[in-house]
Amino acid sequence: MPNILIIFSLLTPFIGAFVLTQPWLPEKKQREKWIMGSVLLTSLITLALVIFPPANPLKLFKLTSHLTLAFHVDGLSRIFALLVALLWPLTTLYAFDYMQHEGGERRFFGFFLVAYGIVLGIAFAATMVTLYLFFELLTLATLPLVMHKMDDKARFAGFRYLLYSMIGAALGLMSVIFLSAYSDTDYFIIGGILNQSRVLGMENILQGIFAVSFFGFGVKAALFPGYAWLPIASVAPTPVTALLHAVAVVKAGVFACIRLVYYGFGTEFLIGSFAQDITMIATVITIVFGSVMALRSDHFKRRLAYSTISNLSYIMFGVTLMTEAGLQAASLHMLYHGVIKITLFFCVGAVYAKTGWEYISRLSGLGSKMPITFATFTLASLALMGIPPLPGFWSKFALGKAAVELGTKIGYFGLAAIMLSALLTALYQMSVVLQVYFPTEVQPGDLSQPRTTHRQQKSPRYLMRIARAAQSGLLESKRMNLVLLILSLMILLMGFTDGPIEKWFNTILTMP
Amino acid sequence: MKIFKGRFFQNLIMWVNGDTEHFLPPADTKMMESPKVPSVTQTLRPLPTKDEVFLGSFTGLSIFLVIGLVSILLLTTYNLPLFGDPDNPVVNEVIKRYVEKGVEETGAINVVAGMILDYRAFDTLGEASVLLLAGTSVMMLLLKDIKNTDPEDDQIAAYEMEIEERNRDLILQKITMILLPAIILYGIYVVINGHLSPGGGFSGGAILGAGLILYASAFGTNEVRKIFTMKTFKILTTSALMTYAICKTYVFLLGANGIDTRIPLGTPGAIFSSGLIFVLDVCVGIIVACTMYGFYSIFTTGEI
Amino acid sequence: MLPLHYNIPAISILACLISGIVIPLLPSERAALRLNLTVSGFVAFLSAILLYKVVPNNEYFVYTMGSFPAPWGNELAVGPLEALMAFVFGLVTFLSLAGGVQTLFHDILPGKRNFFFTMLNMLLASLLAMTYTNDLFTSYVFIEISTLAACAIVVARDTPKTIGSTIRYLALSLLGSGLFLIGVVLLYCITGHLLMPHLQMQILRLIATGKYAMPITLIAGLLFVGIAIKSALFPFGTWLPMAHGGATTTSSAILSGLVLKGYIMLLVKIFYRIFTIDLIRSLHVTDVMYVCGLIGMIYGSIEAYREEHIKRMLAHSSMAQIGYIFMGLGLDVNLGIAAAFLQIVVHAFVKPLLFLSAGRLSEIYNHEKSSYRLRGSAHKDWVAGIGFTLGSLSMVGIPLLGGFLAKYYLIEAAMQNPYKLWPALFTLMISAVMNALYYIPGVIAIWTRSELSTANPVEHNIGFTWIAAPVLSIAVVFLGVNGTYVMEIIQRGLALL
Amino acid sequence: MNNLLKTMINDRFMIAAVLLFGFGFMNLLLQKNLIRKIISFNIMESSIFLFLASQGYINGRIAPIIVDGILDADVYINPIPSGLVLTGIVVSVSVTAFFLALTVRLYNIYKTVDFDEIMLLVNKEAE
Repeated sequence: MPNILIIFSLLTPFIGAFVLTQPWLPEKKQREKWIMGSVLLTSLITLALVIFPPANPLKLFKLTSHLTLAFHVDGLSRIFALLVALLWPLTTLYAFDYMQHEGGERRFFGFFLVAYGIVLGIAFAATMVTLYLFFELLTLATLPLVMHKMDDKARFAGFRYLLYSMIGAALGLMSVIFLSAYSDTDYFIIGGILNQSRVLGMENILQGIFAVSFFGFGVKAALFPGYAWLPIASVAPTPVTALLHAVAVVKAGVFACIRLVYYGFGTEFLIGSFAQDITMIATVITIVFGSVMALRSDHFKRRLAYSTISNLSYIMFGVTLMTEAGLQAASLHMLYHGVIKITLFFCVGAVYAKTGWEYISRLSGLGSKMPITFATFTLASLALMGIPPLPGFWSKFALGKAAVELGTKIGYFGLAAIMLSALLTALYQMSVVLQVYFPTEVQPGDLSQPRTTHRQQKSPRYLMRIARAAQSGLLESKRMNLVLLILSLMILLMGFTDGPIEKWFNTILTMP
Repeated sequence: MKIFKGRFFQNLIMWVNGDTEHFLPPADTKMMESPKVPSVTQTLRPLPTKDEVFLGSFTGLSIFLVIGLVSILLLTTYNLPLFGDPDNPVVNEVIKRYVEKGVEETGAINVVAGMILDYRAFDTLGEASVLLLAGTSVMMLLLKDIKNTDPEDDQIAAYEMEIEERNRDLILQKITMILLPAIILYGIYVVINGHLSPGGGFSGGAILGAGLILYASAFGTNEVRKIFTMKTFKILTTSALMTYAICKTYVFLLGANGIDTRIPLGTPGAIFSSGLIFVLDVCVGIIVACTMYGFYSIFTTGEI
Repeated sequence: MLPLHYNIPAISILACLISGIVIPLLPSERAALRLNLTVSGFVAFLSAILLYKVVPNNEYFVYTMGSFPAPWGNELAVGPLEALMAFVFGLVTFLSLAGGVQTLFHDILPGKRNFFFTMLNMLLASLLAMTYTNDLFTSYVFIEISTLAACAIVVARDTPKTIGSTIRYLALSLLGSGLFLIGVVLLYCITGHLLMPHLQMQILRLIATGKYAMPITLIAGLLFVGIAIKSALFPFGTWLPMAHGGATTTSSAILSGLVLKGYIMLLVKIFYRIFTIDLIRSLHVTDVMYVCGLIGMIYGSIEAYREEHIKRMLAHSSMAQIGYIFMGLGLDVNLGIAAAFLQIVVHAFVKPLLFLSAGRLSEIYNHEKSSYRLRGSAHKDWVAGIGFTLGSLSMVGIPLLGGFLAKYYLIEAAMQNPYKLWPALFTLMISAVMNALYYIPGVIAIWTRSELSTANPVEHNIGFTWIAAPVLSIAVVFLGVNGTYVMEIIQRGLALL
Repeated sequence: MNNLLKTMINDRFMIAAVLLFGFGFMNLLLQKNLIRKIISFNIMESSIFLFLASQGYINGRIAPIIVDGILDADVYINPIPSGLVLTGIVVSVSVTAFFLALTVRLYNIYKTVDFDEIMLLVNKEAE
């Protein structure tokens, strides 16, 4: 594969978004075709790159002698790009139906496409400064998506998101600069790029910088002190919450942390240092904290957001193990959790789009009305809890194994936290499933008077659709169902083919 | 937001209209009633309360700052070279050349004139531009336009002018008639003797300007306007400055490139000597005189 | 005979002065405008040639004004850094004028526009003179010219608010130039010279003999404080937001973008060419600069965050950026000074871009200035919208734009001085986050559609849309991508200074 | 002590200049009346000129205007400070004029010359 293809995969979504913002496509159908076309084309190019990675990095230009803007497809990029390229078209398909009742589709899909290009940029970044550039751009591109509704709540969420992300990026910038100052090359190499002779005597400072930047990039991955934006940002439309806050944005944070640990500072330099301890403790805290908060919250999306926080820290825990097994387990969980969590969010979105309900306690008995949605939900919940042979089990297993192999105290603590969190996951996920299929004393919601936002109530078309759906007894739309089915198939498939996947990961991650 | 507009002369007019009416004939009451003078107390905005003003919040700081600065400066003065000591660091080769070769190189008997107009002429060019800038900025602020005048004010001004015209001070006028020629002559003397004796363009120009101001205050600006209008002002000032700048450009550029630019210097001590310095002195004199009078006229009437 | 390009500095200063003098005689303001544009473009063009000639050969030359050499006559001293600054000054003046002329004609009364153009030319002349001069007293004279001209172009708008802010600006400026003058006088007393190389010689001799140690400290302090007041360093910069925020767009752009930088250029020249940078460091002047710069960064950012009036917000942000520059100068490493100059150059392009775009946006929205009321304005003139966005992103520090590179070099410089690294690093981070918090919401606001954004199309502004905004935007991107070239020029220039 | 006194008497112009400077500076900061502020500014500038001019004087020498063709540097005082003072005076006059013009405009608008009051009123002014 010629490496110039990377540029095409990055530019296609931008071009798509540009055309979309122009008044050239007046018809809704045309627009949908155009969007889907751009997304599919990008995914195809990306998949081609993932399967046949180009050998040489693509160098664009040098900012300074230490800062180069360059792209490369290595093992980790391939995993992340695969995840993104698989899930983005599905989300697009899902969003067509979902966004009908939100409005502002042109703007939404414009930024949606741009965000795709930027996430791919993060995936293919070959140097720290490229990563940082796309990291910043990701914040800027997703901010309008978070603030989509432009009401007070959305604006507050957007401001919070901006604040946290900018602090994170600023802290991350430190490592960009320090890495460029203390290394000879700035291309990522597994094992780290620090020049050991120059580091001598500066170890503590550099490890401190590492810890600070880890927390900085970790803000996007909702690591402990910087998690607060994620639950609030769930005011965004569900495709955004699902894709950006369960997959793209948060996984980009994790991805950046992996780059920082394994490809930037290097495990050899960090392992056993105080920086490892601090970061690992933070991940352990986040694992437990996220699960507990998820159990506490009644808001459906927020519960999943807290669950995301907890699960992301599984990955981060794997990252902070700083062993090869840790990296492998982390990337495995990155892939599996991405698929599982997006499925869960889509189920929530389906419920919200059709009924307008946000709280779990109101969902009693909805299972029969939305059979496919909740079947998928149950499957995904089981996978998230870690029931073998579903994928969640394998990744947690790998994580646990890696932790035991490391053999430090905090490692065992982490293992315990994962166990505890698995239990809590069972509690908070199964309570929903039970609520849905076996209604409690609380009356099931009155379908003829859905709880909706002000704007939706005004739309007669929406009310009519609700009424018709209530008559027929089914509340699901075809395209959404299709997406959910594809995703559940993927979950099952991944569960059964875990062996080959792990082997593939092993080969590509150890490849230079 | 210009509800409270008014003029600087309101106080004057109130005094004019007041009880102690000593120079208007009592029969002429019509003129007194025509303009409506707003009372100053009405136009004042309500004073801000104490809380809003940070009155005196910086007083202590300022006093502390000033006392500190002054004591440091006094200490420094103690450490500085002694007053009037011939061995001071300032007495060095720079002065030696100015004094010993000045006449030969610049043709000016007055070493200071030679220094500011030839050796360090770039500074002086800047200085002349400052004058132009000051004139321009004052005109920018005070020349009459729709923003800083209103019809009522114009009425008041016309009224005031009327009073002034009628009550020209005879003593002042007579004295002016005697003094003015002498002042103007003296000013011209100082200007064109700048390279020979103390004085020069700046001082001479100031004297000329003062003469013009005296004339204007004795006979009214309208009288001056017969010979000296806005147009004259602009043309005189800019062309003098222009001459100055072009002469200096010529000298700077050619001099720097090592081409001999020497205008014939003439006999040192004669009036028409010292080359460009004489011309420059005259230019500076014109600029200063015009600017001085310009300030006076704009400040009093808002136009030249 | 000198090489021809040696004449460029003198020619550019004199051209500006002479055109400033001619303008009152011109019949119409259009002619004045054209003359002004021509002169500033001419200066930029000549300076570019000078830059092209000077940089490859590492030339640093002294140009006598007139036929009298060093200690007797006035001199200009020119090197790569000076040429670069002159180029920036000329170019940005040209662009600010071209871009803001429509607002200018709205803000200033017909009879007084020619005065404004005179001021503008004089301001450019004074900036060039401050950059090039090799003579301390000349720099004082031109500081005064720039003070008067700067105040005048603020007050040209002639609203009660601008007059009030100008009087404050003038009072503080006079304080600054008074202190500067005392410094010059004292320096003359102990050395007997006014030209920089000779001053340096004398000062080094005095330092070696240990004489007048205390006056030298005081002089360094006075010169620094005098200039710091004028360049709006933190505790002295309170005059800036009102004056810069209230002026007409062109004035704001030039004042924020250039005038402050002219003083800093002069300060650096004084430090290098009179005191030598080692002496300044041993006198702890750099420490003061460093601390004031840090506080200024935070203070300016906080004030900008609290401000709603869009131009005053930009002015507050200028104060923060001045803090960056002084922090860089105060880092005690040579790279820090170079980084500060890169920041100067970047800010000289970014801030006018922001001011002009904001001015254009408010112009198409009935001259509204509150950032809330500008909602959706970018849809009416997307060039202005993109200009504002680019400028904001550069301020936030997105890679590929100028602001990032300046920040990068500042941190890299800070890394060379372990004692000053951490405060600098954290303050930079805080300031960057604050920048994002007040610029990004503004960007989102102007791009969010509102009722006004679909109203009638607006009249075109050719100067802004086709000249100022594109060139400034390209400059910002160019500095972000190829900033190393500029950095190289700066470092060469500093080495020769 | 004697030495200090001697120096003080010898440097009387400089000391007077510094004291005047302090006086002007303090008034510039503390006076509320704009006209008084301008006057104090002028005092401040004049004190600097006094200082500068006093630096030019050398005991027993005469003004630098060549008399009888004597071209000896030991006869005349230092001409440079005189030239600098001249420049300084012109600058100070110009600035004073501008300052006064601003004051006049502000007085016309607000009917007061109290600086604090003016600043308050200006701050309240709508854009």
